Amino acid sequence: MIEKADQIFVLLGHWLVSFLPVWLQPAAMVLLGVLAIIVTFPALFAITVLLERKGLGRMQNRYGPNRVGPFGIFQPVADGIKSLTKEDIVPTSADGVVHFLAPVFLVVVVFMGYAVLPMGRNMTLVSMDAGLLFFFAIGASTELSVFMAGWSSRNKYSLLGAMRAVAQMISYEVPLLLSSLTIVMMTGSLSLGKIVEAQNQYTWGLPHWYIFTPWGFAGFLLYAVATTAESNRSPFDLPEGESELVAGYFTEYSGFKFALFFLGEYVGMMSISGLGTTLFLGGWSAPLQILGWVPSWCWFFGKVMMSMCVFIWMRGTLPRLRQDQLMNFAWKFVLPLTLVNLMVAATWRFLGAGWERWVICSAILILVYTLMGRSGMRRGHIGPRSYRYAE
Amino acid sequence: MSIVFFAIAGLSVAGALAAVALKNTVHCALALTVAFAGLALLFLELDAQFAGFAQILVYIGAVAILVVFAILLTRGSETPKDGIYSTKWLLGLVTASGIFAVLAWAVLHSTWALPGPEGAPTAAPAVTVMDIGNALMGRYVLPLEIVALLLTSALIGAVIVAMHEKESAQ
Amino acid sequence: MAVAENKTEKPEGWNRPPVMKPDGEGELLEVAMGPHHPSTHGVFRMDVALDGERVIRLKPVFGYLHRNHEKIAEGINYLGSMPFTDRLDYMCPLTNNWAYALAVEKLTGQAVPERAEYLRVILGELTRIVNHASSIGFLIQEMGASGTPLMYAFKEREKILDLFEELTGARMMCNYMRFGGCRVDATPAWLDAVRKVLAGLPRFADEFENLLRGNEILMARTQGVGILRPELAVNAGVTGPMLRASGINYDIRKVDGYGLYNRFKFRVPLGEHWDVYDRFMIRLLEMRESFGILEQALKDIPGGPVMDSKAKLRGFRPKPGEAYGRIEAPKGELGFYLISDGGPNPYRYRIRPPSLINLTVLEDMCLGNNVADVVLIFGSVDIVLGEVDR
Amino acid sequence: MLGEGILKGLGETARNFVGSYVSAERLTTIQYPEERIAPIEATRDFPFLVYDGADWEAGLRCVACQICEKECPPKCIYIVKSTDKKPDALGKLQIYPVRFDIDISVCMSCQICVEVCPFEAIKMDTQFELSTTDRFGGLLYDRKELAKSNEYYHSIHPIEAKKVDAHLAEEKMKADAKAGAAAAAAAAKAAAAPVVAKPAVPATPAAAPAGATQRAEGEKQG
Repeated sequence: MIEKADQIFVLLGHWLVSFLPVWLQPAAMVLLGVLAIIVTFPALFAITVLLERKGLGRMQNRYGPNRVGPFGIFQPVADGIKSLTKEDIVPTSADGVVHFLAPVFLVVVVFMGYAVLPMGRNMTLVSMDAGLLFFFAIGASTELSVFMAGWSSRNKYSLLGAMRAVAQMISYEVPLLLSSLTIVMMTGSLSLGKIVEAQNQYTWGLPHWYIFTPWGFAGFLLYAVATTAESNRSPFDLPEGESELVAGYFTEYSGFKFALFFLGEYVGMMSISGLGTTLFLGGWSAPLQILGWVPSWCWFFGKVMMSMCVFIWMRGTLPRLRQDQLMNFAWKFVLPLTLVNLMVAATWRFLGAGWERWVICSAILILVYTLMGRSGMRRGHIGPRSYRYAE
Repeated sequence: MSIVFFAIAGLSVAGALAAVALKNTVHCALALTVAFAGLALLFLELDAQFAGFAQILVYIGAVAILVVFAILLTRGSETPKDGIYSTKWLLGLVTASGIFAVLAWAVLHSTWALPGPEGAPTAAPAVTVMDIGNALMGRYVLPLEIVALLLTSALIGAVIVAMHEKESAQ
Repeated sequence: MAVAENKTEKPEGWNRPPVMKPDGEGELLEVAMGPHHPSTHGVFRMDVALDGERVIRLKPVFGYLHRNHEKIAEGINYLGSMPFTDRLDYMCPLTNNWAYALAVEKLTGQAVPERAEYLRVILGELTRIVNHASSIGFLIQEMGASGTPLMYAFKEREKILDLFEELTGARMMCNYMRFGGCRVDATPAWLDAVRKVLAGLPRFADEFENLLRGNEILMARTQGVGILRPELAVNAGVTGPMLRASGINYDIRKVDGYGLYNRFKFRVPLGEHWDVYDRFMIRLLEMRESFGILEQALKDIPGGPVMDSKAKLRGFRPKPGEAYGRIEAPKGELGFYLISDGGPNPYRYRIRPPSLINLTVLEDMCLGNNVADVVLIFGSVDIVLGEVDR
Repeated sequence: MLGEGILKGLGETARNFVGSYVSAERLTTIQYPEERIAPIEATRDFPFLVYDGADWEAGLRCVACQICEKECPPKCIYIVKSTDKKPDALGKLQIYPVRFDIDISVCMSCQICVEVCPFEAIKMDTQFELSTTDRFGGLLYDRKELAKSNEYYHSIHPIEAKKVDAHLAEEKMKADAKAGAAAAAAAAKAAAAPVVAKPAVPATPAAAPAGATQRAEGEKQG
């Protein structure tokens, strides 16, 4: 029974394709998987948008949307209908073809990332040897669509937004890759399935997730920073910083094309959270051994949605950085730290089992973090201040 | 298989031609990306996953972006009013045909790694990322290091050039 | 024809693309931020010339909200302008009322009963809290904090606006003060309500500080940005929290001691780094000082009338002469300059709006900064377009 | 330092998030069409004309003195005086407004008309849901639309209305006493010199404006 619940989607898929002739079955299975992804993640996107609007509202001591349906749960539907019925405006001087292609390209590319994510036991669409590389290769292509959108709009805000976005995404791709590299180093594989399998072990009922190691924890934080920047979320949402650039690279988009950008952004966030889950949070494995009976896909989606909540939480709290600070942060702080983390991971490996490696690795990381943070703040003349009063 | 190959090849060639022939420089850069993507697909079609993804990651994710960045920063994105063809097209033609000749010669005279056209490609050994890593760190470690050194020096050089400009600006 | 004239009046090199860099190499990117830009607090335009994202030139363009207030005021009698003053700085109508009432009282030599003065102080300080809280909220909003601090500020503002409505009948367009006192008296229940709201305010300020004060991103964004040197601030006539953030101890509440400010104990926080962070912090600290003033005022408020028995509502004709009434409005020195020719209307009516005058240093603060900082610096000036354009 | 402030901020938003579910004080939103705030005594929106008695036209307190028209800062009041006189609610002969229009799209709810009115005839309404599809004609209220009963006034501003009523009653008593005195004087005069009995009638309306200015003074101080 438990086994069945765990594999319900796989079994369902097999049952469905069993109606087809044998030679069609593999292709049909893949198509079915694609279909499932294309249906599931926009649905999750709708839920996330609702969660974001309600959650932000609650953080700001207001209700959030609560008019469409009970507790406002049909708000995403209303939003969807609105964006579908809105006029699609293309600026006269815009480059029509590129303007049209940009959102389409973004959404296609973003969905491709899901192909390699293991969303549950035996629930990977394509088990690829170089799955991680595929994911990053696909992720890198989104920059192109951002550029296309910004450039083709022929709007200064759009162009500035696109330039910012592309610069930011390129800069943060390096720490993103390097922080994931620690995992590859420890697992010895680029295959996401194998990475999850390596974490799906338990000692005293506790999982072997990589986040529960010093280097894994540091790597996770760095990865989180890099993903936030990569998906243009607050506090790194400069490309669409509405107070400066109106809406950044999609200023000149309206109607459904705008909705596609919106979808692309959120689906991209989810896919990159899914990767983070896979790499650091044990993918579909249960957080405690005794919870192993819960279907694996529940854990995966639960963890992804949790990371989305953290994204929302950060958005509700933090102001955004400035472009040069963002770059400095990437190249002078995050990148060196990822390199140090890489070395720490290597040290961990060579120190062998024992408590010493915990102490040494944590000490190195904390020391480096403190030193770099302090010096960075001193260099920028940043720090808390006290004030004098005139009587 | 051949249909797939021709489709991909057609895509790449079309992209490359467009990159040369289009008027708007940004369009050219985007067409170049299509050509890159075609190449990546060719690699993938040959079961060279690593090379294919690396092609996408590096060429589409970085090089293409670099190209568009350069175009934007140098105001090249404006469509030229007069023709796009250089007056020295003859020289270009000669160079291009020379390069083509060399490449053709190299391709024709190299030995086939795979069985001949009549043999099925299933005989190709599955090259994993691990194998590539081992090869790079073992047999090809010297070339790798030389390339790394070259890139590092290029990076430092770029930084120095940028810094110099900044100092003179102040 | 007027359009043609305007065209010839455009400054040299302006509005004529492409604008070249000062060294002649390459050209600048011109961006018109506003009047429909999300962060211009209404209809305001900044013509910004950018080198990359660095500001080379910035020209504030305002007047989109010009309502001819000063000229209208010269055409109607003294009382008739009072409701219009609400609409100057619509975030703090009561201080506008106060400044105008003060000017007319000076012109006519009208005395104000003590209770009315206390009420004015209470309302003025409540207004200051409202203004400072929301201006900080707007500032952080412009930094992209998706409105959380703004919402917290607005939650408190709502409570204070409820108090205003209970007393004056309107939340924003209060039209409460009269020449020689206040329109209606505050009931003891109202004063209790103020005490209750005041009791909750320090907690709000704590929350606000928790959320913002130590935030590294905020510090990185605001420290060392938009420096306004004290000399420039003085020369440009900048007043209010802006001036005090530039380290100059000038608070009209202390200098003039108008109202009954001499009776209250409060301190004036001063900035030492002259940047956006200082302006933000000065506002936060001034808010806390206001709590103290309110406490004292609520404790000591005497009984008695709120209108002077000799005060006239309408139909009075001040002797020929002039008067300048100024107060420390939340945004700076708000002054009303009146000339009377003995008629029922002012002969000349002129406002010294702190928003406009503080705005004059915008370009000096912005030059060389990133375009993202322009928004921030602009937010730290804390303007309301109703007052800038009048 | 080093992210501590960010964590503190995150803690603050988390506290507000949870707090908005558990404490009503944090979630102060009033969901307008369904929920409404309790009426506030001092609230003012747009002016209306008070009438006494049952018939609005006969009971209007307004005597078309046009002070409000003159004082209105945005000049949104338009009054046409009657040429004849009609008895008001008290049965006194008064000039009345033939037209009394307020363009509430121009009105800025400043209450100055209320303050300057010597007859307590114009007061502020609390009705604010006045939207109409006809933005010109629909927002130009004539005296019929503006007329509201004194009972209605009591229902929206109970404390203020009570004061006004007391004030009016006092004024009426004074006026009655005066009129009585005048009548007595006139009667005495008439007794003394029966030839000049006529001027007693016009003396009463003349007394009203005099009382009115006094009342205006009282209003200012109160």
